[in-house]
Amino acid sequence: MNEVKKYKNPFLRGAIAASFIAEKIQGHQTKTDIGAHSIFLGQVRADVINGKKVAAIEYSAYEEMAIEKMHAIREETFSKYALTCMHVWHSLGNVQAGEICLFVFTSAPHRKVATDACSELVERIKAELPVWGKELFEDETHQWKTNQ
Amino acid sequence: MNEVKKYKNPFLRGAIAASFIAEKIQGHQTKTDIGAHSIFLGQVRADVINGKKVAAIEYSAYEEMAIEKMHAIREETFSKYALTCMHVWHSLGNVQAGEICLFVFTSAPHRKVATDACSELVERIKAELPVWGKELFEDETHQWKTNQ
Amino acid sequence: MNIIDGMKTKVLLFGQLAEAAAPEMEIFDVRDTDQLVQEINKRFPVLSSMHYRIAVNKNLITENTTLTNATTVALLPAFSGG
Amino acid sequence: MNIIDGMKTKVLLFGQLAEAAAPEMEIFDVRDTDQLVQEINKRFPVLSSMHYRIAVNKNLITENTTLTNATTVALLPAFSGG
Repeated sequence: MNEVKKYKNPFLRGAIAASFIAEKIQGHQTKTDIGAHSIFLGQVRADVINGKKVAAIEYSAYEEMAIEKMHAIREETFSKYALTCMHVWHSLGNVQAGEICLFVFTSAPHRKVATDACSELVERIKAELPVWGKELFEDETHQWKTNQ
Repeated sequence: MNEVKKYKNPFLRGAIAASFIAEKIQGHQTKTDIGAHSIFLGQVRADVINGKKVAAIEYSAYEEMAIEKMHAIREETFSKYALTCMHVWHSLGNVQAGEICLFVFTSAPHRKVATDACSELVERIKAELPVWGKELFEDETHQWKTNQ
Repeated sequence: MNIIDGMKTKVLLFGQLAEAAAPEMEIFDVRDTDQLVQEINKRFPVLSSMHYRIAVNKNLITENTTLTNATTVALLPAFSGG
Repeated sequence: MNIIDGMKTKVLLFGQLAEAAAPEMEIFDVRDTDQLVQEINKRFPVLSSMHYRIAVNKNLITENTTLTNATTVALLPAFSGG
């Protein structure tokens, strides 16, 4: 279990604030070999399902497995794409409709590498990380989210 | 010329601040039909060309034509992709190495629309907007930028 | 290790499985994942109709897998992060 | 309009063209873009070896185009925004 410690932990409690995103962008302005940043943000939609509106999603994860898997995805992505930087944050716990639950951030000298890597990361995160979303309706009932 | 007034102006003087980007992200949290944001940021690289390092890029544009062209690109992109929102900002004047000169921001209910539209916008902006970058070297000489 | 007597397997359940049954349990003296699933279904019949994948020590498995002592097995419904 | 006498065309130059010649100029009594380019090259011979596209009233043209009074012609080197 101690080995997990050395891996980056992509999880944050609650929503991802716009100010946090700004801070991470700002932090890359000293890296003057970067020419392109690609950012993906997942935002919780207030979907209406059978007449009931989603108020929030409550995320849970098998954190130890997810951290290891995210590490493997990170290594594979760095091998495949000539990226300068790659960062992923995913919310755990409650995220209200309109708030941000996923922040994927890739940077490279040129744009195609950054955008291709970002898109692939988003697909892999949704398909491969053991994370679950519970859609909480306004009437306090819920259903388990399914990814498309 | 008055017709130009009704079009959005994508140009900003100087670099695009991380705080400006955060403000625009924050502004979309009331739109709860959005599930995905795709953001592209162009950052000025401190390229070394024949031993001389780029300190900044000075951007100029044929603004009236660029504003009209950007309007056309916007209309065509909204026709082609089911986007909720689309925003583009481009710097004019001096942008130092490490600073951000281009901010393309698309939002949609689902991720593929947002990311495809964002990538296409970046390509079209670089190919079709009458904008020029003058690469200013640290020794105060310069060369005109060429896009790949 | 092939100590069967007193062998303990920790089982973690997630998402709708945790909700329907329990977030974790300990199962004793099962030799492989097929036996483990039979045992779990006896305790929580509701799980027998639910779909999930199984991870043994954080690795997804696709066929019956032998368990040794102090193994952690996780029952994972379809992922829905992001 | 086909008033040739006293007809004025405003010419805008950008990027390395503006740097090599002037950011703008007025050219009188030219009938079409080919004539305009000849006139400009007489004033600024350096431009004759430079590559650019031409926009007439903000629309890119690909062949010789007739000019009317109060037309704005722009000489545009390869774009390099972003």
